[in-house]
Amino acid sequence: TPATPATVRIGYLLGDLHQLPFFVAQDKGFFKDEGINVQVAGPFDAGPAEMDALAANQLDMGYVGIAPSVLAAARKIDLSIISGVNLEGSALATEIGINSVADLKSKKVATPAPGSIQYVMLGMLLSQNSLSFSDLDLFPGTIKPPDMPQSLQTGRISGYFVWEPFVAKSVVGGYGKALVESKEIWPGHPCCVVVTRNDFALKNDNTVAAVIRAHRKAVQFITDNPADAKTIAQKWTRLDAAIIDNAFTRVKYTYALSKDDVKRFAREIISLGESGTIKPIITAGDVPDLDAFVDKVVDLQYIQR
Amino acid sequence: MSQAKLSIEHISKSFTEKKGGKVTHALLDFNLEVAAGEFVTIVGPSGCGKTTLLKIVAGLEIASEGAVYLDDHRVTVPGPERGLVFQDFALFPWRDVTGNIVFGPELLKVPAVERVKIAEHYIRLVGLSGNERKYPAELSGGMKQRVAIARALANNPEVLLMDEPFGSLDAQTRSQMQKELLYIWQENRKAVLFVTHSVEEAVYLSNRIVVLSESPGTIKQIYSIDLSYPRSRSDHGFISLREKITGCISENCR
Amino acid sequence: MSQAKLSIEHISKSFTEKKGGKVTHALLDFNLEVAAGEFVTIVGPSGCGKTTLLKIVAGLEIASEGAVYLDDHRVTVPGPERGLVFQDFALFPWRDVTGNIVFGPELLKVPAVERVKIAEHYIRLVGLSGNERKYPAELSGGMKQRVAIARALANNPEVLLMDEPFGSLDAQTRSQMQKELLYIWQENRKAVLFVTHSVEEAVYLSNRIVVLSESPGTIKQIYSIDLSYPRSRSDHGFISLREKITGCISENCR
Amino acid sequence: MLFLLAWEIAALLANLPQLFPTPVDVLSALYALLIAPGPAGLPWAGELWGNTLISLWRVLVGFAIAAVSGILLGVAIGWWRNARDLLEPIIELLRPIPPLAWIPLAMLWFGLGFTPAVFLIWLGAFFPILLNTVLGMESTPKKLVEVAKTLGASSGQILFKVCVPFAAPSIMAGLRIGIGIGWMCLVAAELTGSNSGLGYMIMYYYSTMEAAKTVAGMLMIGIVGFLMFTALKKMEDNLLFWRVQS
Amino acid sequence: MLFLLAWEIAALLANLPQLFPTPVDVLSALYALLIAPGPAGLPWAGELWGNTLISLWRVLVGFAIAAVSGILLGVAIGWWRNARDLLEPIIELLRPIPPLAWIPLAMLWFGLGFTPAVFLIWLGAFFPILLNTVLGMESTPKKLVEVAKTLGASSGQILFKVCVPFAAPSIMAGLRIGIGIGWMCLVAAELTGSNSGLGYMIMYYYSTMEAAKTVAGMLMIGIVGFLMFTALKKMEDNLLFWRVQS
Ligand SMILES: Nc1ncnc2c1ncn2[C@@H]1O[C@H](COP(=O)(O)OP(=O)(O)OP(=O)(O)O)[C@@H](O)[C@H]1O
Ligand SMILES: Nc1ncnc2c1ncn2[C@@H]1O[C@H](COP(=O)(O)OP(=O)(O)OP(=O)(O)O)[C@@H](O)[C@H]1O
Ligand SMILES: [Mg+2]
Ligand SMILES: [Mg+2]
Repeated sequence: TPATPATVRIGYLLGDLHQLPFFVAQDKGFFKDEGINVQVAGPFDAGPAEMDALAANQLDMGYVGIAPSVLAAARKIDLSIISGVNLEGSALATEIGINSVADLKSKKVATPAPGSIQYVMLGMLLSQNSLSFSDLDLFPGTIKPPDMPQSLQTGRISGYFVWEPFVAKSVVGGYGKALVESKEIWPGHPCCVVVTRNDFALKNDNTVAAVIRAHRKAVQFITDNPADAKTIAQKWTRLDAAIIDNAFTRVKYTYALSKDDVKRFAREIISLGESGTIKPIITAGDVPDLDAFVDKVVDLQYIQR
Repeated sequence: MSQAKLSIEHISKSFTEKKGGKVTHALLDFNLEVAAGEFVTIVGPSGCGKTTLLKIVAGLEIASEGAVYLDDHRVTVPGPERGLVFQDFALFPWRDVTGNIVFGPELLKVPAVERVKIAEHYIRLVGLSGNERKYPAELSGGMKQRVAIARALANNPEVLLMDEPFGSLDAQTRSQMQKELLYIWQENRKAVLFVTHSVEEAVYLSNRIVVLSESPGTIKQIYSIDLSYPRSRSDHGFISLREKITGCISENCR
Repeated sequence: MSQAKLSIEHISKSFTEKKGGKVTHALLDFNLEVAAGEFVTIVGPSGCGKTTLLKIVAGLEIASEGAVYLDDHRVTVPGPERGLVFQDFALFPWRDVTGNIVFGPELLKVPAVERVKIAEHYIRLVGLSGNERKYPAELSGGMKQRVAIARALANNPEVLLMDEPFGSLDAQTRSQMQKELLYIWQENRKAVLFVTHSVEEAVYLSNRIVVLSESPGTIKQIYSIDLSYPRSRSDHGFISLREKITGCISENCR
Repeated sequence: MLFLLAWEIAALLANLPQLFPTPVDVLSALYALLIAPGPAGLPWAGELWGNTLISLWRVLVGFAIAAVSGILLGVAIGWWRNARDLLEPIIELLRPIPPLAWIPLAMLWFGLGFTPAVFLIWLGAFFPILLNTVLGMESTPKKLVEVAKTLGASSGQILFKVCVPFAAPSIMAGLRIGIGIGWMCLVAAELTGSNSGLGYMIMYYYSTMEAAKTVAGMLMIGIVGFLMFTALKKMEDNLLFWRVQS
Repeated sequence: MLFLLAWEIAALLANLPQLFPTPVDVLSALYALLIAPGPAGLPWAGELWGNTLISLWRVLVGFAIAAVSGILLGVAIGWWRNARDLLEPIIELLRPIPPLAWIPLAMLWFGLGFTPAVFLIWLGAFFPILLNTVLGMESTPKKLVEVAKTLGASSGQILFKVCVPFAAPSIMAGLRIGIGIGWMCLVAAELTGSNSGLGYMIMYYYSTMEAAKTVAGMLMIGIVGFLMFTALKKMEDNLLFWRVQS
């Protein structure tokens, strides 16, 4: 442990239950224990903004979705994905009357911003059902997740694919149901991750390792003390206990990270674009050699130290 | 009540300075009756309250005390039966000469064809033919004043209130305008309340001349002019009256 | 070149109507020299180009043709050595009487103490004592005009350009102001270019009188007045000159 | 030109294509957007034109409503003390509330897409138009109102024949500010459940981190805004030719 | 009062507490926010006051810069044809670009937190102030400029002793529009990595779906905006007392 605490600027997303390990690590003082002085930067309301901040050298590390981090890397932002945060935890919520994905044809469906993991997974789901986005009346990104449950309740939309707790909200409210959970589409799919700017990691190797140690401790804490974790979650997100309980059944917290998952995500997004299921976001042209790309972007050394 | 067309009873008016806070008494217990068809002129030193008086009669200022009656009805708001020619013209900058003159008829919804005729008539009357399409910013001082006169006349009011209407005109235009005004007045038997600094003009035009004292304006003397129209400026009676009134304004009245 | 203080050479000026598009020739080949210490008055019918001429001399309008020289230097822009009293006063509405009068000295960074003295002096001169803190909206027409005069005088220009400066004043104030003006002129030997509609005033004040013809303004006649100052209005020479010039304006010149 | 060059150099120096793309990148993005198929409503128009047309229509409708309501209410407030006393506090309370904060209510009241977007644009454009109308009304010289009164003008006539013409320059300036802010609100407006329009397009490419296309969309907003401004300015110069230039 | 009652009834009828909370909910949320501990910078002030103070400070700084720069540039544009020809196209191109679109660049240039927030507020307030200053400058009567010239005023003196005083009412109206829009941009401004301020608080409770607290925050924005407006109005009435009322 270094004598003087090293300051790290860490970003996170506003009110995102997936990033609970970050809240726990702060709340429990795990960062301090590691000699890290966390300068909370943010919160950000969306991943791309957080990635911009990272690119602009306003952040050193960040809790963010896998999708923005892969997109950012594909756009030549010099970062590494160094730890997992959680798996799964999203779902397709629909009106009670919708019984299959095919029922959504021509219906209004909302997702978070294009390129998000939820957006990509809805694409995968449609593709599995031989549908594409052009079969839906899709609203990507222009209905904010907090507005989705109400939009469903008031009948403005028939379904939405989003992260927790916004699925739980409709389910608990009784006007919606989780038609398909994300783990049914891609079991154990990655969701949030920790990223770092490469030039920062290069100069502060030990500091980054210490941050990840604290992060791992936090994940472990959640697994070991779900009740305490829920209390911390409530404190940081101020959500109802019922909603958190419901959400906890779908979110899996883990620091584990696999290169294959990252590769699969990148491959899915490319092939969905190629098959015309979604509008191309990353093309093979952007990432000519997928293996080399993943090797460069995913850095597993910190979760192993 | 009186039989007068216009009766001004016990009018006083004072103003308080916005910044200095000093109170100015512009008029003090002013009384005057103007009969139907009478031409009354007010003369008096600068700042004695002439404009204030006309504005009160027009209904644009509210007297601190007293009241104004038109045909025995008290007036408190402006109306088209009392036409005012403003000392500083106050033309509408976004309307050309014609547009300014037909403003009143337009308000009364006079049909367009007729408005054109009215405009032509009064433009000729005030000698502005050829300038119909000029905007106020393009007019000389005297031209603006004539537009203001034409605008008031075009509305054909029962009572004409004129505040130094010929002040910016050259002698020739001025005497022409005086003649036109007398003609209009005699044809229509309007009541006219006229303000001027020219005693000669006052004597040439009026039935009665009211001389005001310096601020606060009170009546110093009223002269009746019994000379018959049209009057000659070189007439002996004319000249002696003119001298008498000029003396009254500056010193003592006989 | 000439020895004149001010020389106006071959000035022509025409305006094009904004909307009508008609061209007005306001001045045509106008020539005049004003010697140092000379008092020259311009008279002529309304709209003949008098104001336009003063504005060109002041540097506010650009002549279509010709040039103006001051002490043999061509002038094209305004300057404080040529002071103009505007026909329509143009006071600054956000400044009180004092504030308007000291505007010029303020520009020249005259110290505040001295400005106060200047203001007091000119306010007394134009008879506005007691009205120092009134704003333009609180002044009568004649008072505004006097503020405008005081403002121009307070700047002590070499050449005074005055556009009907006494038009809104009563006879008494007017004759007082005329005397003050003559006094200032004689004391400081300023060159004065004066516009008026009163031939009497012109004869009372000037060394020379220029009569303009109707639009476009060209010189109809120039009269030299050799009467000695102070002049008497009832003097025979005065009256005959007045009549001659009055005749010249309206008809033919002798 | 100079400006473009400076941009290119600055962008190259910054070397952060994600945050600060070069003009060359942006131009090629513009081209790509021109040839891509347009949004659902107008696929024939190409992505850029199609979305621009859709946004333009929304902004014009929102702006038109803002112009009418802002001028009418501004005239009422500038005219009747009562209207002022009643409306001013409410307006001044609502005015600073950010468009983003209105999004949920806009969606509740107006559903998705066109109508709530128009509502938000209206919100942005309305207040400047209103305030400048009131300013213009209040600065009408007393003299001109007095003249009109002595010529027998009714209140309505004074309003429409004196105050409104006099206030016209100020109202026009309000319209120019208003249309600018209307455009400025476009991104927020198209967050109310749109899936077309320039604002949507910008959001889309911002999310997929295609910076050059984002900037291309912003540029388009700038250009169209500029053209609208120029058109308004032309109109103004024609309408207010009587104004003396200093 | 009536307004509050209408709101209560409408909200109860709608029965969508998430979107449309009742005034009672909002009041209790206000109370809760008053007693909750304040943001990191000002924990002593309570959450509501603390965030309000922080936002107020940001808006005041942004507004002050906007006022100075808007008036200066407006005066320059209203005065020099060259400045107008040079700056107007650039300004009119930049003006409609939405504040949201500036966020990435703001972050690049100004980092996170205070400075980029001030920048975005400046962006919102700047243009209306600028435009109204130009409007005021342009409507200065030619006559007054001419008088000043014959009294020997230099260009600078004409500017500061004639045009600026004359333009003052219009500039003041611009300031009022500007401060409103500055406040309006607060939410966007505090999206750039802030963790304090009213805009942040609103976004936070929005993301946690605490509608009553969101609305309480909006209300606070409205109230503070209103107070600032009133203060400006008072100042204006004192400064411009010479204006003739019609
Ligand atoms: N709106 C006003 N506010 C304050 N004082 C005013 C106002 N109008 C006039 N006064 C004052 O009232 C007095 C009389 O002014 P008024 O305009 O009636 O004079 P006047 O006789 O028309 O003078 P003139 O011949 O110079 O036009 C003056 O002292 C003037 O300062
Ligand atoms: N800015 C302008 N634009 C267009 N035409 C103008 C302008 N100024 C003056 N004129 C025209 O030029 C002519 C002369 O105007 P000027 O003001 O010089 O007359 P003037 O001799 O001063 O008359 P007055 O005795 O009535 O003041 C008039 O026909 C007028 O319409
Ligand atoms: Mg008067
Ligand atoms: Mg003139």
